[in-house]
Amino acid sequence: MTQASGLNVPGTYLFDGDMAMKGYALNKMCFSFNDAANRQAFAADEAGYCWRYGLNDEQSRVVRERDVLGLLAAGGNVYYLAKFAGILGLDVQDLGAAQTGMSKEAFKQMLLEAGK
Amino acid sequence: MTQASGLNVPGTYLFDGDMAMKGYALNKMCFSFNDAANRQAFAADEAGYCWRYGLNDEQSRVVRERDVLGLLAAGGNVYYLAKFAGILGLDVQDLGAAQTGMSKEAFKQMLLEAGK
Amino acid sequence: MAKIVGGITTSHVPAIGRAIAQNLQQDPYWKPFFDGFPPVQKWLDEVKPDVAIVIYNDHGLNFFLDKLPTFAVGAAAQYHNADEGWGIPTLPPFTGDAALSWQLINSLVADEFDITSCQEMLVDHAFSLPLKLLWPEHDSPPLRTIPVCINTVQYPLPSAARCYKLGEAIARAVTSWPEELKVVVIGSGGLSHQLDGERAGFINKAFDLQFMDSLTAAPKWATQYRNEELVEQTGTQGVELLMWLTTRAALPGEVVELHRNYHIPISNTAAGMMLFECR
Amino acid sequence: MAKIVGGITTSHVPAIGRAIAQNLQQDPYWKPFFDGFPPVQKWLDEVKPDVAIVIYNDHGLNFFLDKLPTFAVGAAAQYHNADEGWGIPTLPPFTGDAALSWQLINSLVADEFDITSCQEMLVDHAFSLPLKLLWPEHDSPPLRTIPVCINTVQYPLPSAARCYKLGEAIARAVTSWPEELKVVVIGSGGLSHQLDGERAGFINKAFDLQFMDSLTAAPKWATQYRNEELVEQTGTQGVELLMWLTTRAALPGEVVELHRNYHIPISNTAAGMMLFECR
Ligand SMILES: [Fe+3]
Ligand SMILES: [Fe+3]
Repeated sequence: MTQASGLNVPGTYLFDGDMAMKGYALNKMCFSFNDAANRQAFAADEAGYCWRYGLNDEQSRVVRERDVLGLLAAGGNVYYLAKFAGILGLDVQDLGAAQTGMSKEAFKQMLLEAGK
Repeated sequence: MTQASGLNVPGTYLFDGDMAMKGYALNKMCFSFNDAANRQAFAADEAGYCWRYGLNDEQSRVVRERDVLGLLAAGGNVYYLAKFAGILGLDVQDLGAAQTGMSKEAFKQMLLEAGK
Repeated sequence: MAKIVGGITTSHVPAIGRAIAQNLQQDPYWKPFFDGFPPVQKWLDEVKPDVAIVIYNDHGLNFFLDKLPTFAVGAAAQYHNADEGWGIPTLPPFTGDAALSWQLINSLVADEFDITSCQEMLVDHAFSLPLKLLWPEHDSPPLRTIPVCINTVQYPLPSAARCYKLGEAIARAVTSWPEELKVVVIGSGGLSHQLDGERAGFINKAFDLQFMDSLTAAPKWATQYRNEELVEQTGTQGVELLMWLTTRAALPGEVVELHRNYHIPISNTAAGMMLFECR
Repeated sequence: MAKIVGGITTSHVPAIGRAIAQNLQQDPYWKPFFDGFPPVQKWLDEVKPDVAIVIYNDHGLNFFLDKLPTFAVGAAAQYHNADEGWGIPTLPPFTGDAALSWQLINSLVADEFDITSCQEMLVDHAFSLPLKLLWPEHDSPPLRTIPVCINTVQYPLPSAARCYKLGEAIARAVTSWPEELKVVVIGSGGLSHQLDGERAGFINKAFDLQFMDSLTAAPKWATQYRNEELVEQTGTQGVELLMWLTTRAALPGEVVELHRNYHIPISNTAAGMMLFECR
């Protein structure tokens, strides 16, 4: 996917101005998860929390479905999404597996291979 | 007065790092006055409000005494102090008169003279 | 391609807002100030710019000392005004131009300006008053706006020379943008005034006039001065003339002065206004 | 005069904090990573620097997209750690050196770096983990610290060339400071890794090793690359190697590599570490 930034690396997206505009509400919500009280409020009422932060339908959907690639495509920034992943109890290898379509074991094996 | 900045103009102070360190609590309090609820809280309990913002004795004193030059010397920044002046109902010519030791009329006359 | 059609520089003080609210434009105290604007309003009415880049300094509304940028650029779809501490009624929101904002930010960072980008930003009287003075009939100005904020709150401020380079880089960013747009640059600040210290009330007419002349005859003239020297010459808040200098530097090509006004005092301030057209 | 005694670069990932908390340093998975540090700890114990300038990238703790600086410099007496969203216990505060912070800010702005100054600043794992790795016996490291934060969250990021110039300017700022101080520069980030997208898990050992070699043999080597090229070579988060490059650029005079470590993987990351001494 080619971006404003001119990057053309498969499976790799840069969070540039276009994405920043698209994802502002979603990222603002994820930024709020730095605060434990906000994490609890989200857990207690996901739909209401998304609504209060003004997420659009697509953003609400990918949040609801824990769709990692969808969250990125909807303008989510990896640094803020990491806080959402924390709520879900997912580590970076879970996320890697989900995005690559691998099993977690296969994903970890791929990382080990990179060291050889 | 010579400052870190190297300025040496009588009656003129630059808000540089030294002043910024000195005045942080005072300026943070004045910044809070952007919010009407905070202005009311200050009016209702000045001493408590200063204490909550961690003002030191000198800063609390110059706030209590509405000592404009003292507020500057205590690290107050003119842009934030302007919000405190607003609470007191003072305009910039009142402040000018207070700092120069002139009457307000004489201060305004001086400004008019500068235009000639 | 986007074109910079001209630049407008003006003083700002909160009292202007009160004078407008009270309809004092014809009051003897205010008339010499407000009379400066009709020719510029007329020019804007003819030129009809699509976007205004407003170069101003925040007075402690959007930025505090916990995160104080040297240069900040707005990148929002809308900018809101807010209570600055005096309880003055807030204004309707200003429409942004996020696409051109990002062009500015991308181009400026590529040119090694270390911008703070702001996808949300409260704008104060220094941003709103020039727009009200230039489009008095409109609650919100009839064009898109982009705030560019320069630190005058806390030293070190960027030097006059650095601000000049910023203006030149803004011109490069705009004129390389493919959209067909007419862009006006507005500089809000100065001229000589000092609010704080025993020298409060200091005004320097001779320097102000020399500075205004320089913007037409030799635009880089003021870059010879360190900020401490500008404070000595123009007062602690007179250094806001950096907004004028940046604005002038953002005007490419042949630049003609079409109009100016200068009056002392409004509030504690020497009030200036200039209109430049790019030919 | 203040002297820069050396530089230390290291990777950071939140999982390191968990490994420390659970005492996994001798665990087979973690041992090759933690084994890199004792020689550096010994060097620090001998050199005993007074101040650490920590060059790192914030991961969405202190800065949000409403006010996102390219370069931010802390100017506080203390820096607090805080919950980054995972509920990990927060650390005791880190002691600052506000006087040297202001020297940095004054000098950098004079050198036309458009710094955002921060008199309050929350510091995240990228700041705290290197200090914990270097001074494992101390709850809070036994020296003063100054955070220098570089934007890697939102493009445009500053270029490698700009970061290199920032490092050189930091060196000028420190070495012109009259106080008798030993300053160590710590760079926290990288090496190759990618957390997001279908290419998640990307690691590039060959490039990492070439980059590490370059810091000793030809420090400016990486400045030839645009950030998009660095992302292609090292992954979306591999671009955090800008912290290493800035750190290396901040080391004046003759620089000797005393130690290095490189191990794949910790978490999703190629973990590197280098120690440079200024002679
Ligand atoms: Fe002003
Ligand atoms: Fe990181």
